[in-house]
Amino acid sequence: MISERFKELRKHNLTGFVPYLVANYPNKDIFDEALAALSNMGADLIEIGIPFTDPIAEGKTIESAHHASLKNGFNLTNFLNQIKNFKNRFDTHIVAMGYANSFLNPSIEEVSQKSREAGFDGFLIVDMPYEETDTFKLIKGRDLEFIQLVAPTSTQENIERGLSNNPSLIYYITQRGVTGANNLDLTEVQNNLKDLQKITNVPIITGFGIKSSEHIKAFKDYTDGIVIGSALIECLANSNPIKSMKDFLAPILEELKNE
Amino acid sequence: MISERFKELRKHNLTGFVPYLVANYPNKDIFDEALAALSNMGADLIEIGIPFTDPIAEGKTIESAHHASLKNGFNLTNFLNQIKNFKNRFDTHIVAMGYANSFLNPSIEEVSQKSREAGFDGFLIVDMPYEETDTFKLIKGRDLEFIQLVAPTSTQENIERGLSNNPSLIYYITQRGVTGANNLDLTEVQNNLKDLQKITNVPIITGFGIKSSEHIKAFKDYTDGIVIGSALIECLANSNPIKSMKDFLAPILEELKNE
Amino acid sequence: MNKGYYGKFGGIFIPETLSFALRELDTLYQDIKNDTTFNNELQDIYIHYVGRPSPLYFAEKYTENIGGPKIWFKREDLNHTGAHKINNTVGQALLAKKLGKKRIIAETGAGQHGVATATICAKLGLECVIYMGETDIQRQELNVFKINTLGAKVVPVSSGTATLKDALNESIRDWVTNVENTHYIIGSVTGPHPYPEIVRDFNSISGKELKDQSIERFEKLPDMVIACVGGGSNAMGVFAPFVDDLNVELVGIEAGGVSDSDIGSASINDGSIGVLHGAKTMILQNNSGEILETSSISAGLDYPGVGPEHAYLADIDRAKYKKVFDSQALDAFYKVSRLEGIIPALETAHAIAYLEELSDINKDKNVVVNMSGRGDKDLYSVMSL
Amino acid sequence: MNKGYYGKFGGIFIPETLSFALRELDTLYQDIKNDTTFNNELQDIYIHYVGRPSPLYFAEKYTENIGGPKIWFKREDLNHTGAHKINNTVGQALLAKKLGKKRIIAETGAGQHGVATATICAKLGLECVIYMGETDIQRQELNVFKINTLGAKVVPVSSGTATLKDALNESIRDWVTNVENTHYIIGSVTGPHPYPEIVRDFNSISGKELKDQSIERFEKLPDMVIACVGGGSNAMGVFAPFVDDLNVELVGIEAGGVSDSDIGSASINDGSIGVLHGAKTMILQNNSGEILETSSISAGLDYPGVGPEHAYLADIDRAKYKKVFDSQALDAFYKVSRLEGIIPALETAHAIAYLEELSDINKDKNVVVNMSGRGDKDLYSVMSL
Ligand SMILES: Cc1ncc(COP(=O)(O)O)c(C=O)c1O
Ligand SMILES: Cc1ncc(COP(=O)(O)O)c(C=O)c1O
Repeated sequence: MISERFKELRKHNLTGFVPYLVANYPNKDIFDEALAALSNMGADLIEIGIPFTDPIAEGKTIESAHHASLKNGFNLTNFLNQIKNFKNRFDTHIVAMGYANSFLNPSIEEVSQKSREAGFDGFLIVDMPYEETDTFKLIKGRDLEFIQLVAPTSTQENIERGLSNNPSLIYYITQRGVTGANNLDLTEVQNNLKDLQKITNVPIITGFGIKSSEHIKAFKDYTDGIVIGSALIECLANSNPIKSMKDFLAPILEELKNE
Repeated sequence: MISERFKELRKHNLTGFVPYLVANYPNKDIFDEALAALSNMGADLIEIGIPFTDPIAEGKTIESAHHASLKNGFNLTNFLNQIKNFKNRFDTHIVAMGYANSFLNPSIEEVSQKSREAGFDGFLIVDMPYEETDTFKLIKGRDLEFIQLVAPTSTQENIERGLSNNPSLIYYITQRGVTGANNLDLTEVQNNLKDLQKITNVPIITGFGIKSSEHIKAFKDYTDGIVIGSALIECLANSNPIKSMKDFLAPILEELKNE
Repeated sequence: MNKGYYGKFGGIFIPETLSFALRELDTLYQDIKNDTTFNNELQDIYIHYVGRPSPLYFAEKYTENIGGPKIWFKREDLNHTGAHKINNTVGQALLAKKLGKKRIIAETGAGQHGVATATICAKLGLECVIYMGETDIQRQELNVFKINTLGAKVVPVSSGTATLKDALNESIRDWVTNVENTHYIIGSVTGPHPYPEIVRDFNSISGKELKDQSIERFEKLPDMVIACVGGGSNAMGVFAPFVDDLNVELVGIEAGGVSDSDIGSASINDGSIGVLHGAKTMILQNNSGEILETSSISAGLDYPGVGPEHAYLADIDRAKYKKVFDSQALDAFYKVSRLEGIIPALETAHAIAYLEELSDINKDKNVVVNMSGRGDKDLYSVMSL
Repeated sequence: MNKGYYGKFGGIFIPETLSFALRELDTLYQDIKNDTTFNNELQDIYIHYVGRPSPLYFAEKYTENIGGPKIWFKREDLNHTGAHKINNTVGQALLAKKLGKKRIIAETGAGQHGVATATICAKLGLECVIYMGETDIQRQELNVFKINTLGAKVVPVSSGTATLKDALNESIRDWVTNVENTHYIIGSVTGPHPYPEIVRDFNSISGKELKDQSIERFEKLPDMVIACVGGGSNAMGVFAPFVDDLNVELVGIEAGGVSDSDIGSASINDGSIGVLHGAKTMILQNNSGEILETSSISAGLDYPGVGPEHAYLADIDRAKYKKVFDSQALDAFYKVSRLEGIIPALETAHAIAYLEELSDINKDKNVVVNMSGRGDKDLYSVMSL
């Protein structure tokens, strides 16, 4: 279980590595290769973006990746088979990250059921508010975990109501803005993470705009995992995507492991 | 005097010939030549259009002639000198026909005075209504006669009020419409002319759209003079204007004289 | 004084063929103007079709910006079809029906009067023909399309300068020809009597409303009323009910064109007395009485004459007439858009521009600008400046 | 039932960053909506700036032509800026001021909501940024110029289909980034709670007026109220005050696009339940939940979703929703122009087109069409058809 994995990391004072990919971006083969490579690099959890026509929380990079994947004919049923194959080879934790509308067709029950069968461990639905408790219950009823988002603008009340749904993990959003934004205020993030840990014991991963070992250094003591999203997707757009990704990640991983 | 001339014609059961020219159209020389030619052809009265930018009662032909003359630099003061020369050679009666604004600059008194000095016998101001009695008095005070318009739409009351200004001549407009229009209803014109003669002894000339010996034949017994305007102006636009005019007028004059 | 005169201005300077029609119109109008049925019909259209009364709006930010008197806008821009022009066409079209005339003609320059005429003709089921200069047709293609969409016919006029003045000439020619079944809806307080009176009266609905609204909003009459003057119909409309209130200053704004060294369209400021389109009035003419080619950034003010009653009000010093140049009008166009969220017609922008002169006036004075029309029609021409 | 739901539709499906802003807005709105000072301020703007109340007009010739019930138009086309959109932007801009937010963002498709937003921001002195798809910018250059003239900034959106939907996405992205100093004025009864409620309430001024005017003009409530439905704000505005009057038939008209064999924009007629732009509602999507590219002759109806309250009213059968195709709307556009002298917006023309179905209704019934906007904005596109 995802939650166990991160509790484990916390126990050992380690910071998890949480890369983000967009399903079948830049294409099926490279995606599969990237997924395998990240597993081999020791990813603690991989977030897989389910492409959507209108991904309102994404910056340009990830939005384009969504659209590119849709244009290549992305189809969830086929994709779940791909995931099955991956899971046959790896036991890396994976979550489907996306937008409500992708999870409601034909119904949240059916999508949860099939995703679980394919090997997904959980969901992160960007625009699913804590009020939708029934939805979270249904997800958990299919043996999936879910991740709760917390933003710098979240009120304590909100956070607590979100926690009452029993998420397995908190995803702390480092900044106001979309994915890949460039407004990191390192101290503010540190302080907010400290405050968050006062409220809850649920493990916290941290993301949005993290792309350098400096960032890792600044945050790793305050969080249980670091999400690398846009920066990684940018690597995959290069001519030698896998190598580019590995090169980019090398110093980051080093910093992560560097106690 | 114009009125005497037409009373004379009426006494002898004759119908006067009243050609219309636009001052200095198509140019100064041809105009002068046409004026002389018409005098030599026995015109009883020549109407000379004073070109105006906005001649609202004129059809396309005469309007264009007005504009052409203005474009050639028509100027009233110079033109009056031309008229003086003409009147030194001919004693044909001439009236200035035009629009109020051309007669009011700098004042009706001054324009009347100078026109009289140059040899004009009278005015026909198309848009000067009978109410402007003072204006008519001023004109007459400078020893000029004036012509009163009567239209098919004129009421008896209007006509009578117009006559109370003591015009020297009535110009009966044959049709609703602008000069050169093509809607002649011969019988209506005849009837209206008959009715008009019941109201007044003032001589009547008839114009608007008259261009053939048929027209002359139809009207000559009902009127003291026939105005030929647009049709004549069209001749002057031809390459051999004076000859064209003469050719056009030949059968008309013949019909006029043919008792 | 002769009928239809305002001091030495006015009159009925038209070809005799039209005489009976003008007298017929005058008689009917004098009869009907106090007729309850007619006025009820007219009111019904004003209220439910045109959208009257038009509001009196306090321009808070403009007032602050000028730092002088309180500035108010009388919102004729909110009328159906976007300007004061409809006040007149509605009234005249009803008159035409009473006259038994089923065909309407009108001239138009910028197209506003043409649209307003075509609009009421559509509503009342009258045939409608609009004369428009070819030059104007080209630069106002949107309004031409509107007129056509409303089911009316646009007849291009190519003579003279192929603009408003010539469209007017051509309308008169049509009227002379079809006078018995046709009513000519003149678009401003110009032309022969009784037009200046009729057009003023129908437009004065805005002035009457303003009088009531002033009392209601600031408990006295305005200290100053400002309006742009082309032919002068919107101005006469707001001025008329205040002419006898001598402590209300009346200011008409004429279009000065590019600069003082060019010919604009300021007939009272720069013109002299003459006769144009049926009336004796102030006109722009040369020494020989030829009408000048005028210019203005705003098509609706670009006319070489002005209503005779304005010439009279200027002559007796009851109203003053000022000139505003193209660039000042354009500045005001942007300024009022940005400060108040109201994009004015370029004509109206001339009146607004005059506010810049008023910063010395006491803060408790109330100045009303007649917002004669909205700027939608002008956007393309401003865009392409 | 959860907050912000209408039956199974509605909700607050937004990224957590925006959560506090929506709750803050909701709290403020619930507090302020019955506040006298706020409502007086709003009324003042409605009356003196927007030009409310808008008239209820009896369409005599259209009534004759259809030969069925009496047909009335609620004249939102006479509002300042030419459509119902201003009813909402005015209210929300005042809310933003109360929230202490000095920056406003909005999305726009045809540009109407952008113009209405830029307008009130100019008046109230708020910074204003309008997101607009690049495709729309090209086909609506006049409205882009208007927005700029009003002092607001237009930001082109090139992603996705570069139209309204994408402008909405981009607005949300801006809001996520600047949420603390920025209020997002959504332009229809769409989006997350409390927007559908707020936008409905501000638009319902027209329905409330209509209720009073009906009693005044024909002494009972209308038998049927018809409105076009894009997001559905003008329709919710006139429907809302009648929802409990079960004998008033409510008919929403969706845009069917070219024909039944193409994708139009009729989300209730042709769509299925899903989540778009913050709400669970009827949307046009394929089997995988991807949002479809819609089409309609009228830019303002060309949107793949619909306000959740409409989805609900359809679901419980309180209102019915019909489809009108492009060509029918175009016929109605010309017909109402020619019969009544009112050139409608193409959106509105959809609602009018539905009148053709009503000739069998009894002559003493009263049918009201919400004339949501005027056609000026559409002339160029109709001209180039
Ligand atoms: C908005 C507006 N204001 C003013 C005018 C000028 O006309 P008038 O001087 O008759 O009011 C026009 C004419 O088209 C106009 O459209
Ligand atoms: C005139 C008009 N009517 C209707 C609409 C559709 O919007 P809604 O469905 O929110 O009323 C628009 C949108 O631009 C519009 O401009």
